[in-house]
Amino acid sequence: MSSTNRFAYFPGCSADSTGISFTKSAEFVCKRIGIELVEIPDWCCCGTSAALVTDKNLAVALPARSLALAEKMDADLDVATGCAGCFNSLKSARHFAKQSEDNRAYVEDLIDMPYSASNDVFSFLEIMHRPENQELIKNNMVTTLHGLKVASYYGCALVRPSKVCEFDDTEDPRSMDELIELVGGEAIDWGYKVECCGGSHNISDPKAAKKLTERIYEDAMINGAEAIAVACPLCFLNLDMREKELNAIREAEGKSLFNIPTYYFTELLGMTMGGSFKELGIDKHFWPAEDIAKQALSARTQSDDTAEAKEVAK
Amino acid sequence: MSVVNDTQAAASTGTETFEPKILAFACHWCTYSGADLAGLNRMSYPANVRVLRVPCSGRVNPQYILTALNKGVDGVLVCGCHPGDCHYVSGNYYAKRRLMAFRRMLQYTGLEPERFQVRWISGSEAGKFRDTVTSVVEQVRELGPYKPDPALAALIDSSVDASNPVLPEGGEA
Amino acid sequence: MTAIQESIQKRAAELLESGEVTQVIAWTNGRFTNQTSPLFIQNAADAGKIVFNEYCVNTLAKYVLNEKIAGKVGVCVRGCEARGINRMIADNQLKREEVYLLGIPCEGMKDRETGEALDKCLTCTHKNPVVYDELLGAEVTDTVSEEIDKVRFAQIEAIEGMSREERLEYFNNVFNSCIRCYACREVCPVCTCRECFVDQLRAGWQGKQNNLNENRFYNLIRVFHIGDRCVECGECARACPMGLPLMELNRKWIRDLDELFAAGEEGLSDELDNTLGRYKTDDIEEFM
Amino acid sequence: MSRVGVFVCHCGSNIAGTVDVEHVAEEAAKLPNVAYATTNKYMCSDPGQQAVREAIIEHNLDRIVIASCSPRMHEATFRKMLAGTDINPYMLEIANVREQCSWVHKDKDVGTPKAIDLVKMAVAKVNYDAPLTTTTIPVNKRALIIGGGIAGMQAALDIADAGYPVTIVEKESSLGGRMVMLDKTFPTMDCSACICTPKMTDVGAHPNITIKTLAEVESVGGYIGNFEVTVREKAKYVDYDTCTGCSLCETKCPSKVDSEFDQGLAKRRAIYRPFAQAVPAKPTIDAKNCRKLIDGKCGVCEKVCPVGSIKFDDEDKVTTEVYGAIIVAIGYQLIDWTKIYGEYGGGRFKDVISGLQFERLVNASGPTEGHILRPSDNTEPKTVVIVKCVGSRDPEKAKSYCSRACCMYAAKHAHQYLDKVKDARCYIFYMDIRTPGKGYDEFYMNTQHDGARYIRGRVSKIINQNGKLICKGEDTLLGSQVTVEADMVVLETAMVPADEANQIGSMLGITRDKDLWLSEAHPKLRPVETNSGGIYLAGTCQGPKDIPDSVAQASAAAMKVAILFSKDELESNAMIANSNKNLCNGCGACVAICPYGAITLEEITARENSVMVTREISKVNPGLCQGCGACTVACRPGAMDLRGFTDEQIMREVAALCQW
Repeated sequence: MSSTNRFAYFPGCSADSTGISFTKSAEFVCKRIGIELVEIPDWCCCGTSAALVTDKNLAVALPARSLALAEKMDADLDVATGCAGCFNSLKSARHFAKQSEDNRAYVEDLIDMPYSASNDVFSFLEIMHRPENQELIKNNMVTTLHGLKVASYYGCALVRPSKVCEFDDTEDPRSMDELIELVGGEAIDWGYKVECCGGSHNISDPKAAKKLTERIYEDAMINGAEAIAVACPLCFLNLDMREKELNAIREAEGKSLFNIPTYYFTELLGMTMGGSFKELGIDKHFWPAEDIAKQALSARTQSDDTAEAKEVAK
Repeated sequence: MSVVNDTQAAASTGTETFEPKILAFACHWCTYSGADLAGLNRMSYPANVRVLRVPCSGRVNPQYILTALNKGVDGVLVCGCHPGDCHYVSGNYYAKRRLMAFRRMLQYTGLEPERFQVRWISGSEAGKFRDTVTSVVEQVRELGPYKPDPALAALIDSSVDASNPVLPEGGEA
Repeated sequence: MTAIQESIQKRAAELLESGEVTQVIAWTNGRFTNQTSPLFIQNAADAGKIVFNEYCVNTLAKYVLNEKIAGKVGVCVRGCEARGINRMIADNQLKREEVYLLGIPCEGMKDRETGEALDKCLTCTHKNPVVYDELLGAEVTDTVSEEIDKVRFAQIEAIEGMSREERLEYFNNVFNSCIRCYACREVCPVCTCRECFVDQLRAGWQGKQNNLNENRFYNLIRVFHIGDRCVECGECARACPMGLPLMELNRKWIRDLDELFAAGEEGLSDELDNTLGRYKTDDIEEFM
Repeated sequence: MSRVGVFVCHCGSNIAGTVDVEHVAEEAAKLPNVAYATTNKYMCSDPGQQAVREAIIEHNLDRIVIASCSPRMHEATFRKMLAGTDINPYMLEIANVREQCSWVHKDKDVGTPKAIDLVKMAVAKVNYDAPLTTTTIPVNKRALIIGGGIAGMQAALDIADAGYPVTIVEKESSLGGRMVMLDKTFPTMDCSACICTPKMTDVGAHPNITIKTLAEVESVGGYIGNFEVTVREKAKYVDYDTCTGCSLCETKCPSKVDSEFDQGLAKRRAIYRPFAQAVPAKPTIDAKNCRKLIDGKCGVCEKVCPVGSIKFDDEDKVTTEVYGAIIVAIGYQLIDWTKIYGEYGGGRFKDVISGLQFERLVNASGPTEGHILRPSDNTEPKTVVIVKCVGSRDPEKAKSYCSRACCMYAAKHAHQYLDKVKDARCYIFYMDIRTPGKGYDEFYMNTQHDGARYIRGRVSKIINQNGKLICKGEDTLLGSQVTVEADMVVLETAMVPADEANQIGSMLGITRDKDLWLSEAHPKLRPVETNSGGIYLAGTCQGPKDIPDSVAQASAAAMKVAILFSKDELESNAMIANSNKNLCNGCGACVAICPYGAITLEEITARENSVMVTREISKVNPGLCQGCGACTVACRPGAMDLRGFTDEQIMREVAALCQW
């Protein structure tokens, strides 16, 4: 594992489309704190869950090819990626190759390229959560989230399975919460951190998927969240894009409506480092996200002030 | 006279079937009492086996096995308690490791695997003792006498003479 | 190599001068071309005699045992010596503080007569010393080939491929050729008994006759005694005046223990942890 | 030249039927060093034994071979007989010509030659027999018990009642252990405190028992009969000699901290007794929370104490004493589920509690005076979910073993809850129900009749929403997902070894299994002994157990100690390992291999080749060696040998079989 802040970068298919806000905000934060990302030349689809259900070999070969290309580019660099799906595919392929010499040879055979599996794969969340990077983030902050109540949502792929991901607690991850608190937000305690967002069901059984998404919003609301933070373009899409649809259904059912914008955690970090909403891609959300962000950054409510006054008094 | 004279003479003339001589190391707590039980139950097994009692299979030095073979035994059997049942907790586990490696070495250098065998036989397994002894005797009989050194075989045969024993001055007393 | 030779000379002189060690063990030129022999010096002035070239075939580890009584010994250690030193410490024959280890990376030595790489160096798995006080020269970066185990065990596999009768004949020939000079024992860093079993007449382990039976007994029990400790320095086979392939016996034991009980390589640490001196309750079972 | 006497037994016709015993004796007489050979109808009978005694004198014999039944039968008999003669009892070998010869062969043609061979081997061996003596080890008839829970107390009472002094070392400030924290005991539902505290009082009042509380064992040396044990008693800051236990100090102390005894559900003072019936019934000061000891301000207890027992300058007391036997009864603790089960909230939800916390909640002298109330808001929970096997049978996250008692106490909790709270619902998520014990299954069935609903499956997630604990899990019998909205969740957590288990195990040479439970000497036949002589196990330190099993084991361990103490001296085994210091090169292989820790390395300085050399050699402790001989094979130089089964003897037996 390289300890430097230089990584081979795997953008993934959503980087320039649905996940553009993640890309913009992550690149912004990286630049500010000095993380250098070198894009892997000729990277290809990571395979994600689609390959996994199609063909086991494909599910290994696709990510392994990009990893091998990264190794070819610079054998000393670990691989970084934003998307949790990409992270899981890449990490799983490497994990498979690391299991035994036979496995590694099998992978090489599949992709017809040399692959040593020596370099690790990290998500942006894990990279930014490293103590030294937390220090850098702190040093680059120009303002704080002023106690914005954020529910950190990790989704399915970042921490599971634990033997592959080797990152954070599978059932109660804390890394995003800690980053939120680092930049002055209040990470609320809630129950749906790692529950399914329903993503894949949206194609096959949209009705079931809505329920899965709805319960996430519901629990966040009950626990007083003003915003949800995510670290995955797919989670983001499922929450951000569906909120309006969910509200329509809820309105018909006579239930209270949601008003919780979803942010990439990098957007929240970027905000406190002085990034403009445009720079960070916050203007590109489906559910309007700028107002609450503005409030958090500037306006100080009475209670916040007293809270800080108490802190000072201590 | 002794049975050894008879059998080896017979083997060399080829007029009778060869009767192998088998040395069995048996641990006091399990196999030896299993063998006693076989007697108590009046089981019957070939008389070719001589049991040498040791406290534990962990006491059996591989050097004994090679010595026995060199001195004219046709096959060696080492028996102890089943792993996990050792009276001394761990003796048979050590024995297992040593004897497994040593047995592979003997086979590697050309010994027939049947001539040196190891079995776990508990104090209640009289039947297993009988069956093991019977099968080892059969297997070794099939193989014929062990002649570790053809040049020496004649020498060993001639030394088998009870009236002219080779015994050093004995006793520590 | 000349650079290493100079470093050894310089450090040997310094160590002797400062009194840090009372003696340095290294190599010097022998009587014949391309021949070296072990060198024992007590004076800094003699450091110039030290030679390090591609014919330093002797593994020096065992010499330390006789010499340490006079005081701390400085000794050159390559991969093979270092593992021997570790093993002697593990066996409580030596204390780490009794030696000062001049680490030397080594790419392998050559046979004086043929000019070819030495047999024992072809199967070397540790080209850099695994323990040292200081390292003279840069670590050998050419890592050990991943195929090394194929080379290491090639001969064993060939023998295992033979029929039983062929193996018997092969080893009977080996044992018949043994003259029981015990050179293999004398050079072995693992053979550290005060009195070897072959010399214990009273117990009567080993007969004095030189015949196939007794020779087989000696060779097989030698391996039983060192098998789970062998550091694969290959000195036994190199020292054998009859040129017997003794490592084929050692390596059989080493590989079996590794396959059966995950023994790994010996001499990589100085802790006592003999494969035959421990067990697991779920050890492989083949007796029943 | 030795003079061997060979005696061949007819055993009526048992031997003589298939072995020509006269011929065996004739052949035996020809063997080297055999001075006399004869037969006898029954060797083991009085006349048979008398014949041997007479022959010893008449033929000046110095060692004996008896060809008869198995040595497992009469070796001891003949040894005893020799003890009455001039010959050392160990100058004896038995040729087993009955069980392993006459009884397994059908006719004399086969039996006789084999019997002759067996006699040859015995004669060859007896020639190398050496007189062996046992040494005696004095026994200090004082027992040390580590741990003052129910097992430790039971063992202490039994040993003390047998008349021997006992010292209990307890790390807490009172006896009682876990049991006294429990509310009721299954399946009889008698009050735990009502049956535990009388025992505590008995222990406290017993003239033969000394109690050291807030104490721990620092070091142990020596061996069976002679353990040198150093104990540190931590400072209590209260003079127990003068304190009357009036507890005035406790009521006045201003510092309040979470009570360990009440599992954090209530507060205690800085000067405190963990619970009202504590034994000794005297308080201690918790230095970490005492204002006087922290910054010198306060001292209220000192002012109010009517007898002046408060000693702020109290210090730890370290004593070293000799004990003959040690019983380890350090018990268990519950697994810290908060670090492992994030899905259950990882300790963040106040109303997700452990089974032991529930015990305190339901206890009449507990924080809620026996009313079952949610810790978060003190309301009565109307729905309770009980989750079993939290940490047990879960090799992926925690322990692979079954904790044995949880099935029963889960049923007990359900029963107590349904009994105390009206209109209550109780769901129990379980994997299997294991109720082996008298009245156990009936108890479980009754709980079902009480209305407890058993759901076969694990809870996968607990979500805290609107003050409800939403438990999601699977009903594996229905094959469907279930969600229960609970007010409170009780986790029946796994038993794991006490924190001290590893340290105490290594200090006393007791092996630990993969989970760090202390290992008994034999899983079936020696369940309370350890591999170290004189050290025994009682209670849950050996593995999960319920109370009756712990008590039974404690009494068994006490019995073992009483047996040991019934003798003034211990006779060591005569046939033990022995190291030849000239051959030993001190490699330590034997030390590593000995299962009894009987071998140590010892430094000697001796002249060698005119130089003084200091080196290490191995030394066998005759009190600990059991004579297995595993060390002898590990010893390459052959320095380690086993008396009675020496290398030389075995080699001669082999040679006799082949070459005579």
